[in-house]
Amino acid sequence: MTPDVFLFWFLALLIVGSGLAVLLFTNPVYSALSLAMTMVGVAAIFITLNAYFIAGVQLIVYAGAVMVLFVMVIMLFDIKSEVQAFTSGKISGAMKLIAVGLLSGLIVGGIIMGQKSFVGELSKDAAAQVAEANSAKMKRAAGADAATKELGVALFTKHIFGFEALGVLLTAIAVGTVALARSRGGTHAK
Amino acid sequence: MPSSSFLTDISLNHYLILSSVLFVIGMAGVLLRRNVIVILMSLELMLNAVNISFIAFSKFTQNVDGQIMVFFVMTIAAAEAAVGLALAVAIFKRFKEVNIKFFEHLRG
Amino acid sequence: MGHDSFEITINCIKLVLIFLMMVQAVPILVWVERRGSAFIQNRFGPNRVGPLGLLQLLADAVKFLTKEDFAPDRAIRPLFYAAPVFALIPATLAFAAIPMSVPLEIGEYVFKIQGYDMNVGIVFILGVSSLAAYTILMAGWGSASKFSLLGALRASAQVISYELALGLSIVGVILLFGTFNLTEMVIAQQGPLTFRAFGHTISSQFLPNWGIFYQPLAAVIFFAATFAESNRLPFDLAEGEAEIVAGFHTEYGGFKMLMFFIGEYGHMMLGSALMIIFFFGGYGIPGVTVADVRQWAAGITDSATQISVITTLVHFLSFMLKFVLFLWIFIWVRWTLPRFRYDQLMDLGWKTMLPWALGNTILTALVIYLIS
Amino acid sequence: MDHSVLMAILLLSPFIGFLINGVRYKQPTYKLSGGIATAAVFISFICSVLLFSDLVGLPADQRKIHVKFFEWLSVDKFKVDAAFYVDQISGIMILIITGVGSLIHLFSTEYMHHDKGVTKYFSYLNLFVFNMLILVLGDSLLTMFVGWEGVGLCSYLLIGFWFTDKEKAAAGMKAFITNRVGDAAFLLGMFILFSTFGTLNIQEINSLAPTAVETSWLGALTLGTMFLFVGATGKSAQIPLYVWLPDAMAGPTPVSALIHAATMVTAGIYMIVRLNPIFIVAPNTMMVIAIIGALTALMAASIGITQWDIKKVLAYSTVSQLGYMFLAVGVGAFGAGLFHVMTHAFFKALMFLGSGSVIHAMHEEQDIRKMGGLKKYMPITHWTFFLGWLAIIGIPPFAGFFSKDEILWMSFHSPMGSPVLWAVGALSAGMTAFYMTRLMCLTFWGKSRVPKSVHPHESPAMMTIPLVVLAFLSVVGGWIGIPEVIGHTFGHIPNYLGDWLAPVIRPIPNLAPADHSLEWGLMGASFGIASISAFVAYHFYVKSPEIPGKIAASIKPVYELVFKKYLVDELYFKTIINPLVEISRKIWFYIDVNFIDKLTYIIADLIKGGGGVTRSLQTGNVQVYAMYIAIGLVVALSIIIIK
Repeated sequence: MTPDVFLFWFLALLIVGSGLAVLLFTNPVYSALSLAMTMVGVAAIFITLNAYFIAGVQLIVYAGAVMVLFVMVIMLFDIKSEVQAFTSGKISGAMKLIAVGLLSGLIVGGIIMGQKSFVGELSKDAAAQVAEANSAKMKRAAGADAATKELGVALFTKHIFGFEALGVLLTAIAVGTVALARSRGGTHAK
Repeated sequence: MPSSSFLTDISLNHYLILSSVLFVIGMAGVLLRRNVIVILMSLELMLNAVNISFIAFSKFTQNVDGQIMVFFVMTIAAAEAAVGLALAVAIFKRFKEVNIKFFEHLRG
Repeated sequence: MGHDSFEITINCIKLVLIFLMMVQAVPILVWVERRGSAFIQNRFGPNRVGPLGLLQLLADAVKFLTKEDFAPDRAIRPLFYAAPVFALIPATLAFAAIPMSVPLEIGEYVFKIQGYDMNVGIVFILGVSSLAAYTILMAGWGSASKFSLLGALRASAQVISYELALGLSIVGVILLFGTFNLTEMVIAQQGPLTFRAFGHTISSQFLPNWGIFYQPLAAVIFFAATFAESNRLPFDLAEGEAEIVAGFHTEYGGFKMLMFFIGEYGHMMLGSALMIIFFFGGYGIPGVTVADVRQWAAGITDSATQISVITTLVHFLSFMLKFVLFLWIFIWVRWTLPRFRYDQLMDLGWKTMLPWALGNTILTALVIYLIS
Repeated sequence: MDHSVLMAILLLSPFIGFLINGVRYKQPTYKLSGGIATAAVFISFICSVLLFSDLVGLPADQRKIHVKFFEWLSVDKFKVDAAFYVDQISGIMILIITGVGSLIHLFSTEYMHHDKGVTKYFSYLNLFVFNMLILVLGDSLLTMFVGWEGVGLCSYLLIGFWFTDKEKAAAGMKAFITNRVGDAAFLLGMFILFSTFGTLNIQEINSLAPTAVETSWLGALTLGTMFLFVGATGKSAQIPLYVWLPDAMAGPTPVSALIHAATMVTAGIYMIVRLNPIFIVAPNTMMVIAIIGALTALMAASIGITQWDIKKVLAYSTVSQLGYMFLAVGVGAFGAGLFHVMTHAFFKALMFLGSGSVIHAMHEEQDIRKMGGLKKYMPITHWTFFLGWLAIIGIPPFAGFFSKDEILWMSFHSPMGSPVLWAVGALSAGMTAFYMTRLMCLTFWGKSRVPKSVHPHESPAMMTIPLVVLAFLSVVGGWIGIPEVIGHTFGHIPNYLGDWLAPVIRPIPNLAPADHSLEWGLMGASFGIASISAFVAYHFYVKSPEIPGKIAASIKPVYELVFKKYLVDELYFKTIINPLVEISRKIWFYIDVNFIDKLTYIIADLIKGGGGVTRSLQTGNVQVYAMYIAIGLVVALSIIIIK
């Protein structure tokens, strides 16, 4: 077992475990902290996939900012443990569980069955590429730096419209959030 | 497929399955949890799951566009979290409650 | 496989060494701080245990270790106990990415005096250090105390706010050196101060080629923001004694308290190190390049290994000198400046530093675009 | 000035007046409102005069001013322009409308001064003038129809002007509904003409009109003109659709003068005159028109003898005179018909305004049994009314004599006419003389029967000036159409009107040369009948007032029948309105309530029930909605994988 393989399984277990913890903890604080853990794990997975820059951004944006916000809000609300963490209703609950289970089964099944089609072709190519990447292991560092540059170039040329649109979106969001935060409970306010 | 190669050969499928499992966990959270904030967190989980598959595709197709999409998804996720939390705070201020059961004012 | 396992072993050893170094530096820093504060405040400070009170470190360590380990009755124990442990992680992880000297070459092996070398080092350091907010929040929440929670909320809000200014001030530096890699940054800062514009080159014999001469505004903002990031005066609202006792670590005592100390000093060290690398030439020596040093070492000995060792040691010394200087500035500021009010803190972060950092970024980008 | 500008001002001036008064309709400022309205119509009058003088300046065969503003409708080959034209016929009409109109506006200013809705009244009046001008000037039947409907609307609004009185509101409704019947026929006529000629443009229709006479009863032209004539009977109050006009006297008296005497009710005659080339080739229609006109003249005159309400008498007189006009056009004497339209406009407007003056003086009293001897109280009104009386009963040389005599002569002389028609016409002329004299006697002469509480007085100048002007016109108005026989006898006085209209009127085919001695004889006969009737009436109602009562008692059944207007209204109610109401009620109950309503209720219940079922899906719980999405995802994925 190579370190890469070990790393993948370790991180996969970490991610799935902490993801389940988000779902299962009845205390929202624990859920939030588990989610933060998941985020860090995902960042690590990004690193194993050579997406260094995205990994760093994942840490800064998700783990560093978004999740901190979540935790702060939960702490502000002062909710310790919930009496009813999960939805009641046997039929709807069962339906939800069935839907979720079927969905996971379908996706995983689809991925495995789909090897012959798109994903399969991709895997063959990917195998060759992985081999190539392994042989050129020493060059990986330089390649990664170039990847960051390539990322920037693509972002500001090919995807410039999306970038600008996101800028507009963020501005709108900032204004809206401030407006919401300043309100005293929405339209019901006196 | 033989289990030994499944354990040792990490292919695109492994990442995709990891991604889908995480996605489904997030979805279960959205469907089953009652706390508005936990639901928002589960949404973040789903977005992260999608990000994993984006990055995996990006790596295995040697295409940087996948990373760009992740960049966009992150931005939108951050925005969504900001608005969602602001709403949650506003609702909490008003009702002193974050249980989603209490917000069924649009019941038909 | 064999090569990989050797690499992994060396890396682990390096990480352990760096961690130990950080942990060991803390008692010294505590002593410096206590003596320094006494010096600044015209007192004696600890001077009974050992020469100059140096053994006070040991006495403190013993005291911390032997104190009763207690938790408040209604504390949330998992969080309460986990928080101090987590406090060490971000600073250590980030500090491991700091290049402290030129690589050591022994035979065919090249050892980087650095926990690990990452091409996107800066992004990684920022990302990891932003995790510090969790420590504070966990501690504040887990203590089940009003003061703790208030302190934690203050601290995390402050950290998030100043992260923006911090990150934006670094963007100028990144644009200037054209890399995320810390080592490359250090290399770029060697030699005399040299401006290249429109095909002309202007160089100064007296000044080193340091970032501070290109990015003075970024340096000021970055330095101020590191104070806020490490929750030190004048930004230590999280533990404003007059208002909330001791902030998020009100309920902590003994060894757990010490771990928070280590975390805080770790951040301080990280800030100092980054300050040096971005703006003060890293391990470089003013007026002398690495090649000069190597040539000088070759005059002493013939062994390539010895030359390498000497070169590495000299640069490490240079790094340490600067490092200690900045740490002293941290302590100096702490005992000199008063604390901000909370609204002033937020105003400074959002309304002053953020716009200036933004302006600096735009200006830098513009200038680089125009002269290249 | 450019003709299009003149035309625009002519048309828009009353419309702008309507808008101004319309937006300030609650203001009770009678002087300002009346001033605006009168000025608006007077400006139109000036434009009419200018246009008319331009028309006179043109050579006789090119007398036409055509102005096209824009293309109004364009559907395939069907094109209608917003275009208007003035020719010999419409030139006379616009002078009458705006001239008499402005006098009546002036009169109204004083007459309506006590009314709270005075501004609203003037805005309606201006709107009427605008629509009437469109009717008269429109160059296509559709444009004319717009005006036709517009004046109907204004008529309705003004008859029901005091709508708080239920009877008056009902009178307005009656006028409107009766007119609808006529309008429907008018539309049918338009359709037939369009399918025949492929155009609705009046000039084109006239130029396309065949020269051959159509003898079939079911020919396109006969049917088309017949329908148009039915439309005209509605607007111009002929048998069988005349019933609304006497009731229309519920409106303010100046309105009766303007709309229900001088202008709107003559629209039917005007329409026929304007389309004379196609009417002349449909002799069957012409015959029907002549017979209907003669019968209407006789019947209305006979009813007029028995009425006690001053305005009702004048209303039946109007119906009778309109019958005369139809008699004229029915025998092909279009020029005589138009001539009578003009003279009638003068003297009937005069008499209505005079009656208005009397009513005003009598404090809204309209019953002539409570009047009498008003001569000494209101001299100007009396003398002007007197001149109008002379004009209507046909005393030479007053206006009515010439026009009425020409009609009677033509009804005898024209190949489409007959001695019977002449006899009926002469008889109704005699009746006219009788009841007008009766009105004169009972109102102004003889002993005063005015109640003690009422103190009659002469009306102010604003009301008397229009009376004087109209009286003058009633005296001299007929001189422009002096018949050839008289002109020939008294030197060479030309028949200005006849010459003027000649280019646009098709001559009556096979018209024999006039026998002057016969014409003199007939003229003498009709004059004799009229004067004898007048004398008898004077004797009955001034000298020995008890005789009429005795006569009435001796022929009681006949008198009752006539007094009750031949029970036409009752007949209509019994045969048309009541069955219609009954059938409608049945239809309402069986089709509307039991079928359509039930159907909609069933549909509504179905939707409601379905909504109730689907409503349970709308739990308001976000998570359930998310579950639907998940289920959808599962289904979609299964389909993809199975494929």
